[in-house]
Order: sequence, then C-alpha cells, then structure tokens
Amino acid sequence: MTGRYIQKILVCCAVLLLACCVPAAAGIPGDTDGDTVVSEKELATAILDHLTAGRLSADELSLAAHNSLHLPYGQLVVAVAGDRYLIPATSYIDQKGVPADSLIYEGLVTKLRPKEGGPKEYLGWLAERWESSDDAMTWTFYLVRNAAWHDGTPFTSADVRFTYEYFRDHGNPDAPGAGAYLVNSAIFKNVASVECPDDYTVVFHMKSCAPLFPETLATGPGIAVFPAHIWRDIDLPSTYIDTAHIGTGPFAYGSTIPGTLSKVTAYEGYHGEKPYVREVVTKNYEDEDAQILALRRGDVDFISGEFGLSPRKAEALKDAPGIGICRIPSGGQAFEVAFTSDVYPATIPEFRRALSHAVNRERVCWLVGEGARPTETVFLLPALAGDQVNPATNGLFSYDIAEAKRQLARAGFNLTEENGRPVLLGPDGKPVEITIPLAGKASTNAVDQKIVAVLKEDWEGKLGIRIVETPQVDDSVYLDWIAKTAVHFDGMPGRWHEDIDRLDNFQRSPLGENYYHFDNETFNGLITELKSTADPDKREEIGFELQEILAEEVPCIPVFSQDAFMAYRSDRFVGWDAALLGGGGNIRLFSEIRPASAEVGLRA
Amino acid sequence: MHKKIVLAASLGIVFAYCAVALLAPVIAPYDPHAITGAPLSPPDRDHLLGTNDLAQDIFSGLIWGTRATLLLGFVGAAIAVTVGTAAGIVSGYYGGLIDEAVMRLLDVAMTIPIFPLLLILTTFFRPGIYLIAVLMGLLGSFQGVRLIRSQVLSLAVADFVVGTRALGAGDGYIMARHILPGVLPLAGVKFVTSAQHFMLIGIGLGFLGITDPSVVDWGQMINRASQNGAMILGLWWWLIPPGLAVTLISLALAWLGYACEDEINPRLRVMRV
Amino acid sequence: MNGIYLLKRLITSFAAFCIAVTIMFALLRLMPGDYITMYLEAIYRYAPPDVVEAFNHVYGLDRPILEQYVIYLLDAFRGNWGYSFIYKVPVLTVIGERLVWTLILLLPATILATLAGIGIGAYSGWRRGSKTDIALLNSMIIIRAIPSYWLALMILIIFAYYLNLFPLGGYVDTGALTTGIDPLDVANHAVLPVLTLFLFSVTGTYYLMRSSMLMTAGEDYITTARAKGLDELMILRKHALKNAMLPMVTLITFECAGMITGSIFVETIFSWPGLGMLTYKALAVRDLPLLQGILLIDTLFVIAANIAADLIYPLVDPRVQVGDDA
Amino acid sequence: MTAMSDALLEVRGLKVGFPTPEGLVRASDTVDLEIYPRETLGLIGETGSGKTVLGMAILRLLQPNTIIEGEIRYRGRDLLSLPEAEMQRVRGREIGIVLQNSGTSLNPVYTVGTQIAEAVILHQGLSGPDARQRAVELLDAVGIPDPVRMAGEYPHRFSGGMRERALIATALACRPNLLIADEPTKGLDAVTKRGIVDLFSEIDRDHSVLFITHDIETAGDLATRVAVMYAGEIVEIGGAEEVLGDPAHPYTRGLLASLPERGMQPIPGSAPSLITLPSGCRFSPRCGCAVENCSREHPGLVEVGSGHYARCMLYD
Repeated sequence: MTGRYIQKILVCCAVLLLACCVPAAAGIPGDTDGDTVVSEKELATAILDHLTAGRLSADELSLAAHNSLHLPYGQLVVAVAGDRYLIPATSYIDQKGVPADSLIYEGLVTKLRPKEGGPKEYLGWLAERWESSDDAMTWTFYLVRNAAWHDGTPFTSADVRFTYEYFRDHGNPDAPGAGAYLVNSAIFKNVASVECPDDYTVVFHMKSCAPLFPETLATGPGIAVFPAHIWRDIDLPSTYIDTAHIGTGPFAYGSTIPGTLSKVTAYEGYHGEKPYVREVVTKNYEDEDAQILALRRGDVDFISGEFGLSPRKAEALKDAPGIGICRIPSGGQAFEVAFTSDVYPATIPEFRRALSHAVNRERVCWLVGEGARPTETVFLLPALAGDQVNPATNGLFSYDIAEAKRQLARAGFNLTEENGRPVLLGPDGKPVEITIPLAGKASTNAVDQKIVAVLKEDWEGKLGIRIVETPQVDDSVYLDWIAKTAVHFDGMPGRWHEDIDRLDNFQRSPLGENYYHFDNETFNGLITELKSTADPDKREEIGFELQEILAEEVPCIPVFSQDAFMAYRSDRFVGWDAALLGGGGNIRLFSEIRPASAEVGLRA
Repeated sequence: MHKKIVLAASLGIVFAYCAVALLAPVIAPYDPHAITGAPLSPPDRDHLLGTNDLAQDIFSGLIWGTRATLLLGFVGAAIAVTVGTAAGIVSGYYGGLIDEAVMRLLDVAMTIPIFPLLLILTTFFRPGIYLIAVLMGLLGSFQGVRLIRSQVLSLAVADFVVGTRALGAGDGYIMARHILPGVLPLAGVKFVTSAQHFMLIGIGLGFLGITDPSVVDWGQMINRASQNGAMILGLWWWLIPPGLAVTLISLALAWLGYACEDEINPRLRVMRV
Repeated sequence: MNGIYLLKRLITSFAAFCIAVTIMFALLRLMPGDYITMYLEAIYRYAPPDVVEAFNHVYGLDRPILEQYVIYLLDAFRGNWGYSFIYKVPVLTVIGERLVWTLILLLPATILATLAGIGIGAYSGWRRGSKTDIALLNSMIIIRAIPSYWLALMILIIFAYYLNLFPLGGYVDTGALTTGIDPLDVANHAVLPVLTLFLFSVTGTYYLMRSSMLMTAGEDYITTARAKGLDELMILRKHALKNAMLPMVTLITFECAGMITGSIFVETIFSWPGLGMLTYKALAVRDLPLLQGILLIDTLFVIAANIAADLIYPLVDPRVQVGDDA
Repeated sequence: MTAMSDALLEVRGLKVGFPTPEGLVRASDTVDLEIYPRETLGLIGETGSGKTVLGMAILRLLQPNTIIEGEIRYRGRDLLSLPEAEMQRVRGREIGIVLQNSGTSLNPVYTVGTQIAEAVILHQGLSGPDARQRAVELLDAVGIPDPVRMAGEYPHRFSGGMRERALIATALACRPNLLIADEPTKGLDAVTKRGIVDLFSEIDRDHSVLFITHDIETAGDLATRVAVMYAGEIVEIGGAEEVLGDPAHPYTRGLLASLPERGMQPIPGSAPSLITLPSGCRFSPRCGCAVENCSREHPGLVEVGSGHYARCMLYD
C-alpha cells in the first residue's frame, strides 16, 4: 500500500520539475481552474510555488497532495440533533436492523434525486447492476466483487440472503422478547425466497409482481445488508449491543463518546470511490441554535437540523462569512390538510372540494418563509415523482373562494351572517364547527399552527366555518384524535409523495382502514391492479387515473412542500453540490466533499 | 424609609400587572392569535415589539400572557395556602393521632419529587390552565402544612386559647376565631412566596412546551422564540421581553414577600424551596 | 430510640416509593391513548391490532389489573423498571449511564453553592442591615427571580457565543475521540452549566442561612459569648455558625431535590447528557417507562438525602437524639 | 456622695434609647449610680423598668443601633469610649455578667466545660487541659456535684439551677472585679433559689456585685446598698436597710406593700410605656400621694438620709 503512495509522490516530484509558474487560486490549495480537483499539473505548480515563493505552507501543500492523489485528508465535524443520530444508535438496530444511513453500512441500491420532471434514477451500492424478469416476479442483483467487511471478511451474496432471512425471522411479532419486532421487515414482505447462484449474484423471487423492488429497497434510509458472520448467532436484536459496527461502507467505525461524539474513518479497502475526508466526527447538539452557533464559531463544519434547517435560519446564515448553504428542492417535509372521510362534514365530497379551494397556499408559504413551495399537483410532488405526475390534474385545487362557496351551496350548505360575521349552516341547519388537533407530524417548525392561522382567515372569516384548535395532544392519542375529527394536518418527512405506488395510502387496507378513512371502490381496484402489473405504460395509465380520482374526491389537500436547507463551512470543504441525494445519500455526500483548507488536517 | 419604597414599588408592580391582565382586551392593539403583519418583522410603530413567526403581534401576546402567569401564580398559591393552612390548623390543633397521621402522610408526600411528578402529569393529561394551577396548588401545599402547624402548636397552648376553651367554646369556633387569625400573617407571606414560585414553575412548563397552547403565556413565548431561532436571528424583541416580564413580577413578589415577612416577624423563617 | 426513629423513616420512605410506583402504575392505566399503540407509533406509522395484541401479551397487559399491579410493584423493587421507548434498553441502564453525568454537574454545583451560600448568608445575617447585607440580599432576590431556563439561555449566549470563552455544549471536545476523555476538558465544558446551577441553588442556601443566622444572632448565648470578651469573628465562627448550620442540614437536602429540577433546564440548554436532558427527551416523546424510572430515581435520591440528614443531624446537634420529632 | 476615686464603677447621666418604628424607647434616662469595691448593689424594679438594659449597657452588649449617652467609668476609664478591642479585654476579665434566661444563655452545641474554659483560655492564656481543669474547679466552686463529669456534658443535660450555677461559674472564670448578675433567681423554685442566693453571699466577699432583680427579699438578703428603678430612672438609692426599712419614695413603699407578708397590696395601674412617658414625675399617675405639681415638674434626686436619695416632690 505505502509503496503505491511513494510511487505516486515520486511521480509528482517528477512533474514538479517540468512545471511552469501559475499562481495558486483560492479554494483548494493548488487548484487553479476551480474544478475542485487538483490535477497533477496544478499540484506540481503548487509545489514549485512552495519551493520558490513559499506561498503555500507545508500543510497546504500536503492538503493539495492528498486531494490530488485522492487520499483521505482531514476531519469533518458534523452536528446532529439528538444522540439517536450518533453512530452507535442501538435503537435503530433493534427496530430496523443495521442503519443504512450511518456511513458504515450499505444497502444494495440507493436512490438519486431525480431532476425536476425527469425519471427516477438509482445508484448501485453493493449491487453493481440489477435486472428483473418481464413480469417483475424475479429480481437479480449482481454484486460488487471487491467489497469486504471492515474486519476483512469478504462480502458475498450469502450476506444478502442472511439479511433477508434475518428480517424474515425477526420481523415477526410473535418473536420472543420485547422489542424484537424489526419493522423494516415489511420491505421484504413481498419476497418469497432468495437464491445465491454464486458469491456475487443474488436472486429474489417475489410473491407478487414487484416492478419497484429497487425503490422499495432504497426507501427511507434504505435497508442495509447485515454482516452474516456477526449476526448469525444473535437471536434477539433488542438485547444485542453492537460495539464493533462492522459494515462495508466508505467509512469504518472509529470510536465514540456516549451521547456526544462519534467518529468514523475512511475505510482503506472500500470497494467504491474512496472519500476525500479521512475522518467524519458526529457531534451532538440537542439544540438547533447551538448547532448554528457552533457552525458560525467553526466548531462544526456541517449542520442539517432534523428535517433540514428552518428557512429563516438558513436565510440568516446565508451571508455569514465562510458559510455556505445548500438547498435540496422539496427535500424537507411536505404538508397537507387531511380529511377523515367518514366524519361529518368531511363525509360530503363537495365540502372537501370546497375547502380545497379555500386554502391560501401562497399565504401559508409566505408565513413559512423561503423554500416553501405551494403544491398544485395531486398528492405527488413534481420534484420527486417526476414524470409520474398527471399534468391534467395540476391546479385543480387553486385558491378560489367563490368556487368554494359554489361547491358548498351545491351540497346544501347555507352561508348566513350573524353579528356581522359569516356563519355556515350545514345541510342539517346547524352551524358548522371543525375541531383541528395540533401536533402530530406537521408540528415541526409550528407548520400546523401556521396553516391553521391562515385557514382561520379564510374558513372562518369568509366561509363561516368555526375552527376550534384542540390543545396540543400527545402522540399516543393523536391517532385517536384525528380519527374523530374531520380535518387534521399531516407532514410527511422525506420522500412520501414521490411515487404512484405510494397512492396506496388512500386504498382501503386489508385491515379495513386508511389514514384518511377514504374508501373508493374504483380507487381500491385500481391500486390492486397497479400492484400486479409490471408494464410501464399500463402503470402510468393507472397512475394518472388514480390522480384523477383523488382530484375529484379530495381525501386530502396538498398544501406545500419544503426545501431542505443545510449549512456548511465553505471555507473548509468544497464539493457540496456534487450529488445530493435524499435519504441515505449523506454517505455519498460525505464521500464527495473535499477539504479546502489545511486547517481541517491539523484537527485530525 | 428605603423598605417602604421597595414595598410600595413591588405592590405597584403587582397591581400594574393585575390591571394589565384585566384590561388586556383594551390595551392590546391586536388579537394575539391573528396574523397582523409580516412574519418576524422588527419593532415599528404598528408592532411595538415586532411580530413572531406566525406574524402575530408580540406586544399583544405579552399583554395577554399576563393573564396566564397571574392566574397560575395566584390561583395556585391560593389553593396551596388554603389547603396547607387548613391541614396545618387541624393537625396542629387536634394533635395526637390526627397530627401523627398528617405528619406521616406529609413525610411520604414530601419524599416524592413534586416537580417531576407535575411534569409527568401535565405531559400525559394535557390539562387546561386552571387544572394546572389546581394541580400545582395541591402538590405545592405540603410545605405550608408544616409551617402553619408549628405556628398552631404554639398558639394552641396560648393562654387566650385555653381561656376560650375554658369558657366552653367549641373546637370549630376556637380554630376559626383564635387560631386562624394567628396564622393568617404567616399564610399571607406563604401566599406571596408561593405565587412567585408557581409563576416561575408555570412559565417553566410553558418553556418545556407542555401547557395549553390555546392560552398565550410567556413560557411558550420564550420557548417559541428559542425554538424558532430568536437567539440566532438576533430577534431580541421576541426573546427578551417575556423573560424580563417574568423576572419583574417575580422580583416584585419576592420583595413583597420579604417585606411582609420582615413586617410580621423579623425573626421568622419562611421556608422556601 | 434511634432504631425506632430510623425504622419509622425507612417505613415512610418505603411507603413513598410504593406510592410513586403506584402513581406511575395508575398513570399507565389511566393515560389517554394506549401505551403499546404509542410504542409502535414511535417506530411505525401504523399499529396493526394483531401486533398490539402480541405486545400486550408480552407486557402482561392482558392479565387482571390486580395481578398486573402486584407484578409491577415487585418489578419496581427488583429494579426491573421496564424498557425505555426511545432507547430500547432497560430503563435502569439508561439512567445509570446518565446519573454519572448529572452528578458531575450537581456535586460541584451543590457543594460550591452550599459553601458559598452558607458563607455569604452567614455574613449577611450577622451583619444584618449593613450595606453589604442589603446589597447581597437584593442581588440574591434578583437572581432568584430570574427564571432559571432564561438565565441559562442568557449565560450560554453571552459567555459561550459572544465572549467565546467556553464550549457551546456537550461534555467533551472532538479531541476526546482520539485521546480519550480528559477530565480538564470535561471541566471546561462543565463550567457554564455548573455556574448556572450554582446560581440557581446558591440563592436558596443563602436565604436560608441568612434567616438562620438572624435567629442565631439574637440568641442569648451569643451575648454570653460576647460578655466573655470573645471577639466578633470568634463568636461568629465558633458560636453562631455552628448553631445556624443546624437547620441547614435538613434544608440542604431539600435544595438537593430541587436541583434535579433545575438540571432539566440547564442540561437541555447546554446539551449535557445527564438525567435532566433525559427527562426532557422522555417528556418530548412521552417515554413513560423512562419517566417513571426518573421519578423513582428522584424519589430514591430524596429518600437517601433524608436518611443522610437524619444520620448527620445528631452528630452536629447534641440535643437531638434522633427521635425528638418536633 | 463619696469621692469619685473610691467607686469601682461610676455611671453618670446614662441615657439608653432604642429606635423602633413606633418611636424611641427610652429604656434608661439619666441614670447615675456607683458601685464600690466589695459591695453588692441590688437593683430593683418591675419588669420593663430598664434594669437589664442598664446591666447590658455597662458591658456594651446592647444592639449596635442603640443610642447610648453619658459616661460609664470603670476605674476611671470611660467604657463607652473604649475601642472595641479594649472593651473585649474588659468583658469577662474585669467585669463578668450572668445574663437572664439561663436556659438559653449557654450554647447548646458545646459542653459546659468548653464554654467556661473558653474565657479562661482567652483572658488568662491557659492551655486547653489547664483551662479545663480550671473549669472543673469553677463548677465545683459553684456547687455543681460531680464537676468532672458535668464539665463534659451539654447544657440541655443541666437543670435550671445547675445552668444558673454554670453561668455564674463562666462569669467568675477570670476572677472579675465586678459581677453583674441579671435576675439569676428568675424562674427557679424556692429551694434552688435559696442555693443561688447562698452562692452569691459567698462570692460577694471577693467581688463587687451588681445584683439585678425584681425580687425585693433576695435583694434585701444580699445587697449592701439598693437602687430602685422605675420607668428608666433611679427613683431611690441608698443603704439596703434604709431603703427597704424606711422607704422614702412612694413607689418603693408600694413595692414593699405588695409583698405577700406585708398584705399584698398591689400598686394601682401599670408601668408607663417607655416611648410616651408621662410628663412630670413618671410615677405620678399611679402615685397615691401625688399632688398637682407632680404631673408638671420632673423631680430630681433628693438626699433624704445619709447616702439615701429619693426622686420625689415630697422632699423638695
């Protein structure tokens, strides 16, 4: 190994002799053309510079050399919000299996963020490529050949099969011991069996047609592959505390100080492109403001808040010296006004439709601040779902109070006045009153309160519907509450609104319910049909049809989606915009960024 | 002289707060829940203390918040003192088994940490602001019992009490006419100190985000401000005024309590926690 | 005499512990919403009824209520306090890890606050009515009047951010990952939280000591001592201080119990991984088993403090044979 | 009056006032008296007449905000103008005091022996063990049985009479020239009281004693001279036999008449408030012999016999 470095450095020295003088530019020392990669030529120039004018210090030179040779250099400090985001998150292991977003473990595939309106793209992780049978009943993954676990054990297809079997055996609620229910096992629910024809090929046989299996594997943080040689003997994930964290990822587990710090270091034997950063330290700040102060002070290099920084804070950081902001379009949460379709007055479709025209999205977005984008599509977010969005349904919920009043009148509602205030009388002649529970998933950054503040102006002030905000209720009763109230708010973290398959959210589930208590026979049938077909054209057709039904029936009103903001020390690291992915993409992000200041090397 | 100024000033502050609380609808320029301008706008003529992230007027919120704070403090203290005094008088006057029982119960009750219990109860039951005040009052009444009891113990053997009893007065009469007036000043001081204490606790609950969100209170304002980055964004007009408002009333009550205590008995010790 | 009193104290402590457990048990049953549903909700969007049922069986929630109660009580005594929702490990383990860190803050803060409170309180009470006394008294009243969480925020902003003197949170610097935990580094991180807790606590001790000193300063034996020709300092040190300290023994234990409360705010604001922050987190996600554990540990803390006070008291006050319960 | 140099302690024009929110309490008003070596001066008066204040004022033991005027000359030195450090040398060593309330005048957290030894160590520079030995001797001298054991006991183990004796031992520890005893027999039963009185009759052979009491009989038994105080003033002073045998002032006569063996006739009315004193003679509102002039003019001390003075219009 070392021999190779010496060889490379010798080459550099040789280049140095031939080089001519070009002044070093800002950014990565030695980088003169601004591509954040130091070419050998640039490096040579830099070295010469160093020797002749002393413009670069030895540390800066070392940084440039490391970048040029793609050798890990320096320490990146990442702030996280809460100790459950630190590496030894045992909580993840016993709920979900090994965490795919920890920089240590990897799954088979991960998802790239699609270009707006473009198709979905996936990126191989431990799988080099994959293919499915025409009926999407069999998926074959060809694995990378040079991957090894951090303890040196070679990675093979047996590990993948083991992962499936582990989830199969421990995803069972009857499994012995409390907390042994691995929720991610749902991801493999549709898998009938796994075959390993050879060490680097895995074949999944599905129970039913699964055209989106890679999507399923990459959903959320993605499902990571378990090291079979470590987990083989562990029956109860809830009682096993993993201290070694053996994965296959670009970074290997270093050390941890409970509750506050953990560290991973670049893994020498990584099968893919090695990271530029030698160490990634995660530091816990319970308070988001403390994170921001720490970034400003230079204690940390990267902060992302819990669902991205709030727009206001990102805005305030934008002009701070040495700090850069990156924005992921619709990468934060998406919010909706949801109906419980079997609770009066949400039982009346015209009422739901009327209210859909009485949501002033622009005003909500104005309250929320930068990065909030009004959603004019039906349920799917264009930034995420790309070409799956049915353009015919766009704008069907536009803000139009007159239309709202017409819809209400059509359903027998009567808008009267009392003491100079509008009062809406229902078809039964009684004033309409809606109770809205706050909290739940829309409470981040008080979005639920912002929405209700705006709704009150229109619903109360113009449509005469009395709104009662219930005292904030805790999560355990929130579900009970929303099942009993006609209207509530929901916020979906991550990429919920991204795929037509996700429209099954509105299907009457085998258990008899869905979140919206929505029950439309045609819709239910179409979803079943969608799930059993692999033909892309047919799927698109069904998807469009589903969206039309939703636009007509309005079980929920999409309000806005929120861009995710993250902030970083631009004076220390560059390359942040390279390949921002959603979900498990942070691994990729931290492999892509490059140190730009010698300072980061001195810390390590 | 100096003492009188402090006393007058603190009384003045308490009355001013009460007046503000009563006249909130008149004084406050806006409905504290309404969107009244641009979100997070700095102070100007329309919004004396700017607006918060919901574009609500902070000054109006501050005015309305007085109500919640005073209510928590005074209702809580009234309950704590009433219960504490009643239990203290009964226990101290009758003595014997009753006293023993009350004291043992108190030993047990005082061993359970009150604030964490209050936190847990409010977290899980989400009571309205009145219930929180009652809960605080009940949980906070324990210390008062001991204080009052020890005073009653000395009063119960005082000549005038023994004399009244010799005249054939009933226990109820003696307790109401002779013991109660004797412990009232002490109860008064306890009321003031408890009110201060409960206000701080009440605002602490708001700060932890577990009070009734439909009621405007300073704790929630501070919480909201710090959650929404008032510190980072430099929105001092959002973070500082509610803190100062609490400090001022709590200070006034502290001084008042101290002055009263000094007045009724300079050597008296009122236990505070 | 001694034995009987201690026995009584132990019985009350035992009863208190049982009551704390019972309250939590009642809470668990009375709580709106369902414990298991919530547990699953925390993990998964839905809580399928069959899974809920399976969990109910695992937790024994399908047995008669009385049986559940007995099991619960016995478990509490056995130290089996259940599993934390958030951490998925036994509650006692989580608490054990955090307790150390809380003590790192609480012990120095309490000791310093006690010493300082006693010192300046004694001085203030002894020199009653002097300018120093009035200045001290008023500044203590002012500090006491500031809400502790607000004070903590202000201290963080001023000392850590604007003056850049101390770290912004956590308990070690990133260097600790390579070099291990350095006590000096921890101390540096602990300065601000300890300062806040100190301010929070010192006022109470000061106030009590001052009152106690006021009482003592008027005692006849102080005049006797003066009449013997002792100088003021000697009287203060030898005669007044020791007597004024007597009520403090009990009162300091109350202050200690109160400190746990203060640490909720302080630890949260300074990202200090102790019991206080644990409480805050447990509250945020309604982690009932964990909250129960915290309440029980607090109760045990108070019990221990009480027993310690009972044992110390007769050592400092010759009049008290443990047992004169008045 | 006798020549100044003879007197051990000389009080001249002593005024003591306590500022209170209600007004100035004039606890002692232009008091003149002197104590000669080896004599026992009995100071008699009702509760609240200012006797205790006088005793405390001599040793400057009153609260710092007390207003004191006049002179207190001990062996020619004015105690009121002595620096505090020198005053501390006078206390205990030159003048000892036995405070009232023996129950609370001993520090509960130290053994009696320690508290006696304290003064000895301080003033006579004895070592710890020597001082303890001295404390045991003193306890023995004041008639405490088993002094060795009792010296190691805490005050709450002592009975009322024993505490009084222990306090006397403390006051006598450094052999002061003057002993001020403030109501040493207060609250004691007859037998114990007798014992204390006997103890005093033994010790006053070596010391001068200012014996403050409201008990006229005890004063008669012990005192060589007697002073009677009323409302902050000395109303009569003279040899014990003269004052008690042939009282000149109506108040003294009243006091004597109220004794059980003399018919127990109480003085009508009650002592005046020390804040709003009656004009003229302070006793006039209660005096049976009062004439019109009494409520207008304030009488001075008038010599009614050899060394026997009274403050009454009758002798003007």
